[in-house]
Amino acid sequence: MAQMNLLQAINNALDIAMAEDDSTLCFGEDVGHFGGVFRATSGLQEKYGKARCFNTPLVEQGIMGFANGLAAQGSRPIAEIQFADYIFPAFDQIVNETAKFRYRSGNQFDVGRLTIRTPYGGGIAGGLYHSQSPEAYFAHTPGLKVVVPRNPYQAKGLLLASIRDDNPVIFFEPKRLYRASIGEVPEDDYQLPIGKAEVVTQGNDISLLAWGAQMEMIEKAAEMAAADGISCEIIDLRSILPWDVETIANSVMKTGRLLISHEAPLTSGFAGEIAATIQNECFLHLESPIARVCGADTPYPLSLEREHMADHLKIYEAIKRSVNY
Amino acid sequence: MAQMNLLQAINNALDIAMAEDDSTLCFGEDVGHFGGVFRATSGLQEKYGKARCFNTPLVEQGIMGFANGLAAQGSRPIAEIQFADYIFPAFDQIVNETAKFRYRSGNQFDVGRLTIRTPYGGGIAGGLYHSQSPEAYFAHTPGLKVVVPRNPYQAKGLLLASIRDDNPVIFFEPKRLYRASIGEVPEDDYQLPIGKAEVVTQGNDISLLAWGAQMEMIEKAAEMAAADGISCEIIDLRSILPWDVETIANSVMKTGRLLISHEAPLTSGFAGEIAATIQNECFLHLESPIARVCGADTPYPLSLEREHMADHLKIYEAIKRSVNY
Amino acid sequence: MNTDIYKEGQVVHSPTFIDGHSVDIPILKVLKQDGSVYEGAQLPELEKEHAQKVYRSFVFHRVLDERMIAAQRQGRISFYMTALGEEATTVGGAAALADQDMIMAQYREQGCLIYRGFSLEDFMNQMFSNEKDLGKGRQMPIHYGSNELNYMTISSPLGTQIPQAAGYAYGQKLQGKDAITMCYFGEGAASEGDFHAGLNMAAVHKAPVIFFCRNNGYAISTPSDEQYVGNGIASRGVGYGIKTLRIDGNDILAVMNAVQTARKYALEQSEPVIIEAMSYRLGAHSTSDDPSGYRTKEEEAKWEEHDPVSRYKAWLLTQNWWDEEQDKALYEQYREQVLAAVKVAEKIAKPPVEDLVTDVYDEVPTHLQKQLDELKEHINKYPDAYPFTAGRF
Amino acid sequence: MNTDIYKEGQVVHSPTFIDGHSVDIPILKVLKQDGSVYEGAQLPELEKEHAQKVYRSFVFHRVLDERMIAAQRQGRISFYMTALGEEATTVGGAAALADQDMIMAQYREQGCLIYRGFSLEDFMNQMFSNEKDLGKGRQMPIHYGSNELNYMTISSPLGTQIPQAAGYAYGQKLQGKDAITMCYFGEGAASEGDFHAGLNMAAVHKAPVIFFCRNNGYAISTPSDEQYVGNGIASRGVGYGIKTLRIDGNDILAVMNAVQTARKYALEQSEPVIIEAMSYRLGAHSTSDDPSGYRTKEEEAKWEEHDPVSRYKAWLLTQNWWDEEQDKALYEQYREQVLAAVKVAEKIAKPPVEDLVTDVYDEVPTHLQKQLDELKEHINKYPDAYPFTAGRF
Ligand SMILES: Cc1ncc(C[n+]2csc(CCOP(=O)(O)OP(=O)(O)O)c2C)c(N)n1
Ligand SMILES: Cc1ncc(C[n+]2csc(CCOP(=O)(O)OP(=O)(O)O)c2C)c(N)n1
Ligand SMILES: [Mg+2]
Ligand SMILES: [Mg+2]
Repeated sequence: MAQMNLLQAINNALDIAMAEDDSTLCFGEDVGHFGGVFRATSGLQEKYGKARCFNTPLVEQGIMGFANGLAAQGSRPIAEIQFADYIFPAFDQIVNETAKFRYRSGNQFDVGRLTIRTPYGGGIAGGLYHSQSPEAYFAHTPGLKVVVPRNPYQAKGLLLASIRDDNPVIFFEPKRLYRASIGEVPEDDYQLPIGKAEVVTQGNDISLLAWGAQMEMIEKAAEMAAADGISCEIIDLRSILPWDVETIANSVMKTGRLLISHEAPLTSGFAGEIAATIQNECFLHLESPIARVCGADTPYPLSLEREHMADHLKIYEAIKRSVNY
Repeated sequence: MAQMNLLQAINNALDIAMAEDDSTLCFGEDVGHFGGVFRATSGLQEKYGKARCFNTPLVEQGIMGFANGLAAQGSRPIAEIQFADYIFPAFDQIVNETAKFRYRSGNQFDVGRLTIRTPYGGGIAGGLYHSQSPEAYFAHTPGLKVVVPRNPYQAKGLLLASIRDDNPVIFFEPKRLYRASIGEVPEDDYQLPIGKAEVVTQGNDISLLAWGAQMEMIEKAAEMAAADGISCEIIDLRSILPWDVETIANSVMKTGRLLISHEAPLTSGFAGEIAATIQNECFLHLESPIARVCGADTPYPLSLEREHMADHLKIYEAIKRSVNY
Repeated sequence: MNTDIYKEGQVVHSPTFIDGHSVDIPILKVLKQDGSVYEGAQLPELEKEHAQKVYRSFVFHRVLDERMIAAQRQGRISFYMTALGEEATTVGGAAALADQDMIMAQYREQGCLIYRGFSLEDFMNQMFSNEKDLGKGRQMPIHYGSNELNYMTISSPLGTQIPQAAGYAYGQKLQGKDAITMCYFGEGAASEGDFHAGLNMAAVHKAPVIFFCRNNGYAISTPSDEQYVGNGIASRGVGYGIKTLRIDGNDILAVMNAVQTARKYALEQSEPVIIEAMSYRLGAHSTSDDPSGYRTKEEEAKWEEHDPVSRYKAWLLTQNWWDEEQDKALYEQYREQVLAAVKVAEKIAKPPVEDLVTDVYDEVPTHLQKQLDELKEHINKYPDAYPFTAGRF
Repeated sequence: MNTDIYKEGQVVHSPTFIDGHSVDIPILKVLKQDGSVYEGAQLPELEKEHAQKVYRSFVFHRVLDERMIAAQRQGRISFYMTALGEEATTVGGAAALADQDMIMAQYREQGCLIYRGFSLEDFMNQMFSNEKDLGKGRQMPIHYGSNELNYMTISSPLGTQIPQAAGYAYGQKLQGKDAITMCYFGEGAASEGDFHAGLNMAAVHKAPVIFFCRNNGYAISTPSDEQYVGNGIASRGVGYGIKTLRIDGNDILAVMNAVQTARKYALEQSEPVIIEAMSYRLGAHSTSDDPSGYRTKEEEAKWEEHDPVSRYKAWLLTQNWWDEEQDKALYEQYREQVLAAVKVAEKIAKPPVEDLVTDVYDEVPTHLQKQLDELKEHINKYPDAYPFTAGRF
């Protein structure tokens, strides 16, 4: 075990993946010599050479097109999009190509070896274009897997699983936690399961569900609620697509209440899907409406960032409303 | 009044818009001389000249970038994307630019005059790339308006309202109905309200909600249910963003049940948002879980199209399940 | 970087434009329409047997296109696209490549598949989207793909295969394969952002890929002079620093010559090459299109004079590698075969209901299994409404 | 279409590549580093007063960049980007345009705003994202915009302004305005698909826009030789059939000369022009960047010798339009002004809570009004947690 921050855990996972398989490549804008603007790929070019870890020209649709081709060819590309806010020029390559590659060819060709890494999320004074959480855009796209880790241990295990998964995975990295989140991480190889949520803390009165950096917010809110004698079950969804209906439904059957929180704007965010599914699965067990505490339905503002965010206080208030319904 | 099919109604609306305002332009792939692959812009180049109605090079991101620039400049662009399946290369221009233009500039600049028209939807043996219904991708994007008409009368009135609305509007046209849907349409100018749902048929036992071509499906299913003595309230959402929570909530308070149906895949489709909101608004009035009958969570297949679709039979069965819950 | 602007290079002291006329782009021609060869022209490597195989591919192509257009008119298939007048670009391209080279095409490149031996049955099964289709009946007619023949499954969104081809070729290079990637696209698709992305990525990362632009004058109704105003697509190669050739696309010997040269260069230098083949789409864009709405019969007639198939046949005749009798017999034979194959394919069942949910992922996940189970139950209730799948599970 | 391949043009009979070397791109230079003018060089239109205004803009720019870097280090603002070494491209560009021309920039073009008279207060209010910011405090520092000064608000996604500029200019043309659009971008951004889209759209639709590429050798850490392998960005102009100029970007007289010529051409011919200005980003990419991780001090030192500001100053001195005393005084004056302005701006309140929901649409829709109302109620419960907005509604 070693102390690592989230960036180091990711760098370590990439290192293991590149060491074990010659056909594994890391590339993206500034990913090579410099090691990426957040330094997630630091040292990899030195270790594995310029042919396997390199800068690309500044063109996200090209990065993803190139990655799709490499994956179809049998290589194992790990493509970085510098900020999730800049993934949209590659939207067609991801949604129309990556996601549909296997299906349209009748499984003659696939891009299952592809992994896309990208830092997402707000709370860092990044304004409109360094704060977005676009997971819901991809969650509406059959054929993709979408994964979000909450801490260094999760990041390493989930990233290794994503790289080895035989389906294309978008791996969203909570950039607010890159250096802020530090924890024990095994230096050896390990994997955590994709498609499985994790019950982080058991509780009885209400289930709280989030993913990525937002886990901190629900944990803080749960602490406040605990002081009021409210016992929260805390769940990390971890995989947005496919997602673990069973674990969430089981928890809600027990607690009778559900609150979902994400950073992205409320409307048509992924909490909507979860709420819609769970009200169907657990209709007779629900003691109050499923609550969603999410970003405001606006672009992500700079100076009113706090007002925009689904912070622990807003979540805490919603917990109380739910429990007192 | 005249008999028009949906294409003619759209062509007629475009004609009125171009006649009334010299700064109104129609463009897109094959939109000029040929009048578009579906002929929606037929005759407009002849009437208004090549400078105002023209072919563009084959580049959706360019079409939308060009349109954003024109709208910011004060012109009134109506850009066509040949199929909604091909709107994704323009996703960045729409989601990061169009939607955020006014907000990021503090209202110094805006692209409110922009309208995007695009044919969407399945049921025409179009396979993966001529069948998609991508409205939910845009519904998660504050700053956009999203409108879908169900018939020629609605199409003309809503399109004129969209063109004149001082916000960017994506206008999804149900291509399956282009020639199939024929109805009475006033030849004069008129508008229908954006942001308002329409109760098409009153009913007592369950509310059925859809938009666009899917309205036909819920209407057929309602007929079958009527034979069983089930009285359905039929609602056309018309605007996906912003959407009319009040009308839907009022209906559900009355009927106690809600079924939502769309063509797009179930997971993270817009029905999820509606269900999440309505279970919150109407929690104590719901007599059964809100039902969603949507496309399967797969790319849109050709030969198994019928199996994939949310057809009237699947809806009818879901109505019965809901009523017998 | 860039310091060299203070060292060398041509300097001017008043603004001096360069533009589309600043580069001369010669066009490669080998065969004249009468089947004779230009003086001093370099012939591609081409033995008799190979030359005949090429011609048989031409004839098969013509017959297939002719019959499938008819089949579409009769309502037997829903959609078709011919490559009439452009067959030299694809048959010639495939004939100049090695079999292990990956072909990533746009949609009008059935000529490559024909040359590589995609069977008549495979063509038919795809077009009838039956259960024997290699693509499992999921895509519209003409969206062929064959892993065995190194022909990537066609995808409708235009231009997307261009950066993919760069990546595919980069992988081939990295793994030391004796293979390159051939990437076809139209002059219309070359306007997409993915074109720019793919060419620059390939140039910078030195991927052994041939970008083959079929410049056939139209993108549906849009003539090429409303698509670009530069000197065709070839002039863009200069901007990417990519070796570039422009060729007469109706001259199959020029096509083969160019592709052989380009392949050798790409493989040996590990670098991309772009080829622009000037041709003309003689038929409609697809069976959903009617070109009389946007061009004249006269224009079409002019291009009929440059027919690639008769030009090549004339050359074969001068070589004494072919005769008229063989010719007639071959057409007849293919016509019969195609007709027979149509009749077989249209009777083959549609894919089973399970294929709705397979291949979305490598394995069917829980939520899709649940959707499938519910669907089966539903079909059992309404078998008449789902005639292709009812009663089959 | 395309029939002319059988009529004219250069024909070859064996494959003959063209490539990046097939076009010569001369570079325009007017001023030498010592302030003397190249023999026979054409000077831009530039009177004494105008020339001094240009120089004052240079000095203001240097002072602003220097002070704001310091302010960022002190934690007073969160982020900053200098344009050190590249100021001639923006100050010179704006000085050669008309005030009614729209400028659509990338982010490193504060020189244009300075020249056009964006006030010190406006700069500060934006960087401190306070309630007087014209952009309502919504974007990161340096994302300026001014409707009054025809300077489009900066948006971070790279390249998006390029096709927008084509559309903007097309609208200007259609409405008969005596104005063009000036579109700035970096050589890195020129790799985006939107670049290809914008240049081709402008060329085909004949939009009066100047595409001005600041080729400063780097895109963050990526040197230009990992960005492209062609002959810079100018060589792409050939492919689009667009009139193209390459200039010494550290030579403000060359910049003004080129932009004046390009503007005249764009307006009179209704056609786009592309200018590639060769320069060097002397500073870090931004305050979040440390260039020592990817380049040497020696390389930087080489470029310091080509400083555009001292070069222009040397020229002004030879003209007797400026002297060292004036120079010193001006620097001092600006330094004081900037410091004072920082102190004022940082005390101005943040935007009110209502600005969270305004301008998403032209009017605040029901759902956003509801979100605002709930937010206000919440802030009243926890005023300490929302110090900028609590107690202000
Ligand atoms: C991204 C995208 N936009 C639009 C279309 C619709 N479309 C199909 S073919 C075509 C024209 C293509 O022209 P070109 O590339 O010249 O190829 P050709 O048909 O001439 O062989 C268009 C616009 C598409 N398939 N994909
Ligand atoms: C679409 C997009 N991708 C990535 C980024 C992140 N990014 C910001 S600046 C930059 C480099 C730009 O380089 P260049 O265009 O040469 O301009 P310069 O900084 O040299 O002025 C990058 C990669 C972005 N802002 N937008
Ligand atoms: Mg074409
Ligand atoms: Mg740069």
